[in-house]
Amino acid sequence: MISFIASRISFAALVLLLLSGFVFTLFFVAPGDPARIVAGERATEAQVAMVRENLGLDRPVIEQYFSFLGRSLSGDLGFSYRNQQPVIELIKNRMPATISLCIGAVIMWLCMGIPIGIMSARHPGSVRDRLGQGFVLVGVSFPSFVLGMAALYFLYFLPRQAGFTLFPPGGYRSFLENPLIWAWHMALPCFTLALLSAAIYARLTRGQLLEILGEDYIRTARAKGLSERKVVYKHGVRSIFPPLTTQLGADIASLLGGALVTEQVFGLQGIGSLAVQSVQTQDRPVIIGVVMLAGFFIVLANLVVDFLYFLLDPRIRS
Amino acid sequence: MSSEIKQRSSFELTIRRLIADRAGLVALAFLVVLIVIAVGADAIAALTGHSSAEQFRETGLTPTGLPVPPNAEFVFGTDQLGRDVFVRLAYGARISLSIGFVASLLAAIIGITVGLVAGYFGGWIDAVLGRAMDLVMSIPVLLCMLSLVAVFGPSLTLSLAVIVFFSWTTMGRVIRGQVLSLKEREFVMASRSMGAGHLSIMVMDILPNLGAPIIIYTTMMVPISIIFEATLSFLGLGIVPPAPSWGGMLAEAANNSIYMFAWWLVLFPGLALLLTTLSFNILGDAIRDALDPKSTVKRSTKKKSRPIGSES
Amino acid sequence: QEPQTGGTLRILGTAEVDRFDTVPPATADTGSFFRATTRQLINFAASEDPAEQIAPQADLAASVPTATDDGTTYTFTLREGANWDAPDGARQIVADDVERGFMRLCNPYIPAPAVSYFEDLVVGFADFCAGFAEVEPTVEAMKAYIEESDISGIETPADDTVVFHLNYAANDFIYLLTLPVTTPAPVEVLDYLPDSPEYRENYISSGPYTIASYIPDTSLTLSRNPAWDAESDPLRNAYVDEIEVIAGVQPDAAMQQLQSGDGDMLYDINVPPVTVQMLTMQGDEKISTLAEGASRMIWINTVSDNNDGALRDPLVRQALNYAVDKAAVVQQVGGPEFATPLNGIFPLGILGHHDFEPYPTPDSQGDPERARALLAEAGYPDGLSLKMPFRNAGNGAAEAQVLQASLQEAGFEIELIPTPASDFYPRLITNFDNALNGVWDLVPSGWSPDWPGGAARSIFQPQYTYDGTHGTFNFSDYNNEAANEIAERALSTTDLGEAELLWNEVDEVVMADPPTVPLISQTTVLYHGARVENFLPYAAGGNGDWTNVWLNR
Amino acid sequence: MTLLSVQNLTIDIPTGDGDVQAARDVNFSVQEAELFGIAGESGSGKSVLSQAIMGLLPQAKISGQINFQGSDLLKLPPKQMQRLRGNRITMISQDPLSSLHPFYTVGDQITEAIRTHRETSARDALAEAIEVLGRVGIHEPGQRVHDYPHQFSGGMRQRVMIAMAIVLRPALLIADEPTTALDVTVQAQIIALLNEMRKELGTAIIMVTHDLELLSSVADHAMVMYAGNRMEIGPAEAVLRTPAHPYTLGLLRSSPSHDVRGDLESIPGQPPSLLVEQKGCAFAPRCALALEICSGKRPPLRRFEDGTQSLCWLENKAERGRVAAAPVPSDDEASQSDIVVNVSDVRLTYGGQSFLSNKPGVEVLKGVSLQLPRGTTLGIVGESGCGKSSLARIIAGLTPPGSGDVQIEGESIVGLDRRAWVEMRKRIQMVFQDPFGSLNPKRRVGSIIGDPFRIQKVASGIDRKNRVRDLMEIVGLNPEHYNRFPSEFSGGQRQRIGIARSLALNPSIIIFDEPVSALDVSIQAQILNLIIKLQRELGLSYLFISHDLAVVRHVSSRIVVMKDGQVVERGDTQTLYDNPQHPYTRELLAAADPQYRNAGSAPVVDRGLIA
Ligand SMILES: Nc1ncnc2c1ncn2[C@@H]1O[C@H](COP(=O)(O)OP(=O)(O)OP(=O)(O)O)[C@@H](O)[C@H]1O
Ligand SMILES: Nc1ncnc2c1ncn2[C@@H]1O[C@H](COP(=O)(O)OP(=O)(O)OP(=O)(O)O)[C@@H](O)[C@H]1O
Ligand SMILES: [Mg+2]
Ligand SMILES: [Mg+2]
Repeated sequence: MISFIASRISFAALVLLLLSGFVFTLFFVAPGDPARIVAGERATEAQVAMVRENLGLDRPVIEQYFSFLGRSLSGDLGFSYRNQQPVIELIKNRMPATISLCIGAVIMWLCMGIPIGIMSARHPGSVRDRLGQGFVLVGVSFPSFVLGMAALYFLYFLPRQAGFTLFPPGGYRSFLENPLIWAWHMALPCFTLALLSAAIYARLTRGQLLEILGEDYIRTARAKGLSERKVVYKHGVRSIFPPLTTQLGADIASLLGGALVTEQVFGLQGIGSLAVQSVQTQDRPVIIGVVMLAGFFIVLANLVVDFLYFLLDPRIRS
Repeated sequence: MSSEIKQRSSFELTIRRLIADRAGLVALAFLVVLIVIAVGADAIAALTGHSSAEQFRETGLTPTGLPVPPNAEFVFGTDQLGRDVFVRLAYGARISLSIGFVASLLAAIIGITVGLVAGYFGGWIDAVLGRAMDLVMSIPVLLCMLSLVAVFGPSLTLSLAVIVFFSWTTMGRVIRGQVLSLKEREFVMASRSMGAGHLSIMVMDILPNLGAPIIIYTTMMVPISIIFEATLSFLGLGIVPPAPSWGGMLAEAANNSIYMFAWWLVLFPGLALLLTTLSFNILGDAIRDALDPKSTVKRSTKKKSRPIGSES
Repeated sequence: QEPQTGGTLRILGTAEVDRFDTVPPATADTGSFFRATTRQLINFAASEDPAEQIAPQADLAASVPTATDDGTTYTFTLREGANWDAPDGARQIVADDVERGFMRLCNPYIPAPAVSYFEDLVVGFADFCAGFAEVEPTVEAMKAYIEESDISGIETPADDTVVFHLNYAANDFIYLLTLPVTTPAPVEVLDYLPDSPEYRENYISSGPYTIASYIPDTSLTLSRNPAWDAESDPLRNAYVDEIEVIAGVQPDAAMQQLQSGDGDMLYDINVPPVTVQMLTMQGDEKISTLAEGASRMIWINTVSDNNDGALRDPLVRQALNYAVDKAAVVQQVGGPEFATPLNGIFPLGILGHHDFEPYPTPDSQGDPERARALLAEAGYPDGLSLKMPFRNAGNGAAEAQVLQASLQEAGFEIELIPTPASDFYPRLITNFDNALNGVWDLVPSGWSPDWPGGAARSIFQPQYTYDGTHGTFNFSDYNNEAANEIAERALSTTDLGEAELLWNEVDEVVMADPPTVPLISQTTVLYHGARVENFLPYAAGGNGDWTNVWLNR
Repeated sequence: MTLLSVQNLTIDIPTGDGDVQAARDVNFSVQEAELFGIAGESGSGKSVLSQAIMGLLPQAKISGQINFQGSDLLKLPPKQMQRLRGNRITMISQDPLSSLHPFYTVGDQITEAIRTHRETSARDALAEAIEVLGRVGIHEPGQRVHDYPHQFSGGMRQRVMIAMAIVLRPALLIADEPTTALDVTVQAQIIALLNEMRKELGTAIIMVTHDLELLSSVADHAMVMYAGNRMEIGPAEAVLRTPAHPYTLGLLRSSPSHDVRGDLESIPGQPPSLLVEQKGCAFAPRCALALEICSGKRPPLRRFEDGTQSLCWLENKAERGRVAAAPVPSDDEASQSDIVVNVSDVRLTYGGQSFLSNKPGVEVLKGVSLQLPRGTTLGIVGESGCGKSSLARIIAGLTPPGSGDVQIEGESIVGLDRRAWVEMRKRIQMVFQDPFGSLNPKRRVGSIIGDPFRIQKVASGIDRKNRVRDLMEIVGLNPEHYNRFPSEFSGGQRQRIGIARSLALNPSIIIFDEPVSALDVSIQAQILNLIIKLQRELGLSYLFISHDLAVVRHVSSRIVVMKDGQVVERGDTQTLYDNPQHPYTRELLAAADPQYRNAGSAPVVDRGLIA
């Protein structure tokens, strides 16, 4: 186990190194000029050159990269070109929204996908099965920005025009301040994001459970005289957790992508919108910081997933 | 004679089961119609007399530049530039479907190759390829896409490349897993004992057994790619206007708040997207059921019986 | 209706207020923020009257002075009671603060682009800046330089008197002084790098509001500045108690919130034409317009060798001017309320604008035949293939496609190249190498003068003059000696009527050899929430004036 | 006293292709404390029958009566049936490896059974679970109760299943092939254990199996099923010593016996599809004694004095007695000096070499030597996991040995280059255990059998096709079926395909790795006959691996006994049987001989069960 964790951590380090190299090269391959953005569109060449020098952008790429690596090892990701805040600070400010969004969405999609999948697997081919699968399929059939905008339009704007408030217009409220308001604000974004993946989980659950319900040990459970409910939930559903966990690990990366769009639509100031903003303003230190952070989280989440898997499947444990 | 009939029975059975699945058949029919529309987009344009990029500033726009709703001239209405939404949808089908097909096909080919090689050879090759897949999966896709487009500018090729780059891993993992168990099967050992080389075993023995996951995952990947392109369009990273894609049309409707007024700009492309995705998913399910008779038996036996769980 | 005080004004934006410091380059939207927290010698009144919107008024200055010495000397008296919200309590703004403000403009850490307007104009400023450029960009070095140097053209004979000496007469100097970059600087700011986090933390306001809290990228809350004295400020009424600027709201979400009353005003969001038309149809009266002198045009690349240098031929450029359907562009942005076809370089609302049509077309809808004929005459009977990058954001794609459609009809094959907004100006267009190498042939572009009203200089100089060093917004180094000569006269005459005629002449001379295809004069459409009363457009902020609205509670 | 009586039970299972008639008009009864055996070929409906009794076939259409302790189980409301299930009637199934939930501890699964039917505290239930685990012979049950199933060996898992089945002292225990998946030695112990439970608790046991030898030694009554029909029923002794029905007789004759070598008398053909309505006797098409009437009319029930009843048109018992088998050619004729396979001191270790893990490898083969003279068969027996397959793979050249040498016809196969190795394939071939797994399901039989030609680039086109057809004829397949897929063949036919493929390149040596263990006795006999015939006609040399002594003995002239990666005994077949030297050989023989398996006299050695 320890060697496993060690290898995972070294892999994480490798991922981060490669990612940072990738992003760094990406922005140096192209002659994009953050200095011009900082100096202003109307600045003269001389002024731009001055800013370029101040930002250290005139130094050789390799040198910049290594000084960046050195600094980031000590936890310093540099300063935003845009508002000169430390990148770490910016990311820290943005974390709560993104974390709330992602965790909320994961919980929601599990709460939608798994029960629907179970229902479908228990009555395969039935009307309920088709309806359930159809519902979740609608979720994957639309790009998330359409879902988000529809949610805002129908659940915020129209009720508001009609004179009552169903959901807030977006924005993030701190959980620590008031968990209820937090939940109220997170409901629509989380739902939008969750709908994307709910289908995958519903189908995965359905397929796996159908398979498992045909296993010998399920017959054993029935032969014991257990109620059907217990057979399905205690013996059947328990067995789909390991594959679901694996899927979860694979979904983290796309989750962040979905969060990016969702944050945009719902005006959540999270990591995703920070990324969009930084790309739009060529705020290189922030982009690199965000990409590396995202990579770090994906690797970390996968580590957690592996660990969960380890806990969930006793066969691996020993 | 009977052997002649039976020769194809496995394939035949699959087709028979496929045809017996009504939902699957409807889905297939819809996709065929869609492909016909996509291929015949020029004909549709000729029929309506509207090309996809032509702007009807007189009849297709109000004097203040608002699009007009569906009417006799424009069956699906016009967009914010006074272009025929119906014609653009047809051309959009062309682009969206090509993106879907090409991206999924490329991703499938890469995924199959990598999965096959990794699973078959195992050892350090598997370790390296497996880590490579992990690495790709650890990359925040959209973020990198954003950066890439910021650097290279949006283009169809770039969108395709990115979609492919980030979606082959799913296929790769599935194939690898399957190959890991397939290569332990005795028929592989049997081939080996007859002196078959690696390539022969991979192509002749293992590949034919991967048909089901390949078809299923490729059909699933098509709508995912189409939607991915839509998201890219929304972020301004999609294909180059005035070429229409469904996602691009939705993104245009979304970006200028025009959807609050011109519902038809969201409804029709949205519907097209929804039906296409649904069709691919249903078709994928149908193919899976047809390829795997076990699941068909299971389903059809249980369909007729009362649910196992009911106790009252 | 009686004004009401109190309440929190909620401003919605996609991006945050980008600058707290007036020195580094800031977006035009930041003008609203500066209006609330800083004061300049001269400023504009918030008003619904287009004429009043662009009339310079005394702000810090007790009155608007007239030039002496043939227009080369301006003497200002500072208003009493105009205070800094200094750490040790309210402190009167003095003449040295005004000079210090100018000194910071050419700091070597992050200089103000607008410094170019003053460098040649103010006596001794160029020398000062040349010296400053040699200084290390550190707080200590810059502070030392500012403290021991002097701009000879800015005299401070008394605490309440500032005298500007100009190298030559400039009849728009008063307008220049409305720019936020001319904001005085208190002595404390020398201890921080411009707009650094420390600067923001120790913000010293001179306007009616000051910063109460700031969460980067998320929200900025302004509260009343205790050091501000209403008596000393003729332009700002400061009815609301607090102003909250919320970032990260997408345009259509923002519009929904405004219509629902969850938001009051917009920060960096343009009201989409469709929405305005919808609102107009619904009889919503919370719509107002503001002419800031913004215009759109197509720039023509006259320096590349593409098509064997076809675009260097004035005939081809004239053909382009005939080809474009300007009415379609107007329609595209929402109709005549939002824009009018433009035929010269000076848009509506700018001193120098006049109605003329050098390349007349029926109803401004373009004349493809005429264009084709000219093209053929120039030796391109089969038309030309041109690359046109466009800014892939907002209305950019729609506009590009409209242009493509009408140019196509006149025989110009247009290849559209979508370019991310972040890349369009900084990387693609302002980089002269790209023009030389023929990366683009045509490019739809826009320009707003740095200040409203008498801003012909701010349109002509950066775009249409070339003095040997490449100007950023003169995309293909256009230069016209005849026009330059007339412009010089227009700037130095003290007679504004004569100036106007001279500018008209400049316009005609330039358009005879057109480096651009002028498209439209734009009007900004403003919208606000239902609670907001006394919504008056403030020209330098491009939006309603935060300091003059009150909330209907 | 009658505990269970099944009357006129008919079971139809609806499927997509139509109704499967899995049981037809079946009658039998089981007394208290009795061991009732059900036998029959695969697919004859044994499992369906036992599941029907348990009420685990909700989707099936069932008619008739299942009377258990006075109530008809088929009419019982589901709730009440649920209460009986696992409590009064319990079940253990064939595969102990997959019948326990992998994610719950053994203790949890047993206590769950207890607490479903009885109000007890978790603690008491656990104590009870520990107690019952001890009773079924799990050592240190107090600790093992917290282990997960995967931490137990197959035999132990089956014991856990039994523990779970008897913990509530059921009146009836249905054991569906409880030992098929287990080693012979372990099998004997499980049977002994079941017998003991029967005596101790008075539980009646229905034992489903296709091992007739086993039944004849342990069962009180036996029932033989075929295609859903009860073909014969009666006292076990009578049914299995003097069968009345030709089918029972056929089954018995197909079993390789301990004292006769040579051709077995197999039942030709294969069982019918259950989807088709049966008109006459289901067995008629395969029956050597079939009369005209057999295929037209459903046979009547015949009763005989010894208590057996048979469903047959024959009025008398079918003939008993064996046809004298043709003797296997004596090995003495083969020159002992012509050794075609010479294995000397082969060792093999799995794992351990990698620098990533410092675990010591598992030494699977610890110095094995053997010789195979030309034209003879060498049998290799040993319990599961002793390294038989590993050895076979090394000899076949598929796995390089850790050390030692293998010579095929005098040529070492160790360290051959790729070309020589491929060339070597022509001399030595292998036939695998699993006829389902060793044929690529996605390829046509013709191309599977033609694979050796393709790979070795020997023949192509029409030539290849003709050769394949010839091969199919040799092994008794219809060459017309050239284009079918493997799934369209029965297990026995598939094994023929495998054999045909191995013959393609005219090898001199064939290694059989448990070629018949997945097949029914009747089919097994067909294949064994084929193997022997081919050897006779083509002069092949065989290495024959099996864990079934009877089978090995039937085909081999010499036998090697393996245990833990070592050869513990070797000798010619007869000598080895008559005078086993090594205690392990004796143990194997004892376990395989039904006489030893009767309760009481079973040599229950707890070897191997408790890890
Ligand atoms: N759930 C089911 N649905 C449809 N057909 C079934 C089902 N279960 C069993 N059958 C069919 O019923 C027949 C009898 O099967 P069963 O499992 O009882 O045979 P068996 O005698 O136990 O064979 P084996 O020795 O292989 O275990 C077979 O043809 C089988 O395919
Ligand atoms: N590829 C492998 N890697 C590691 N261990 C293996 C491998 N193959 C087999 N083993 C182990 O080697 C031992 C011998 O295996 P082998 O398959 O030779 O036994 P066997 O006698 O053929 O058993 P069976 O009767 O079950 O077929 C077993 O303990 C098995 O778990
Ligand atoms: Mg001075
Ligand atoms: Mg069975």
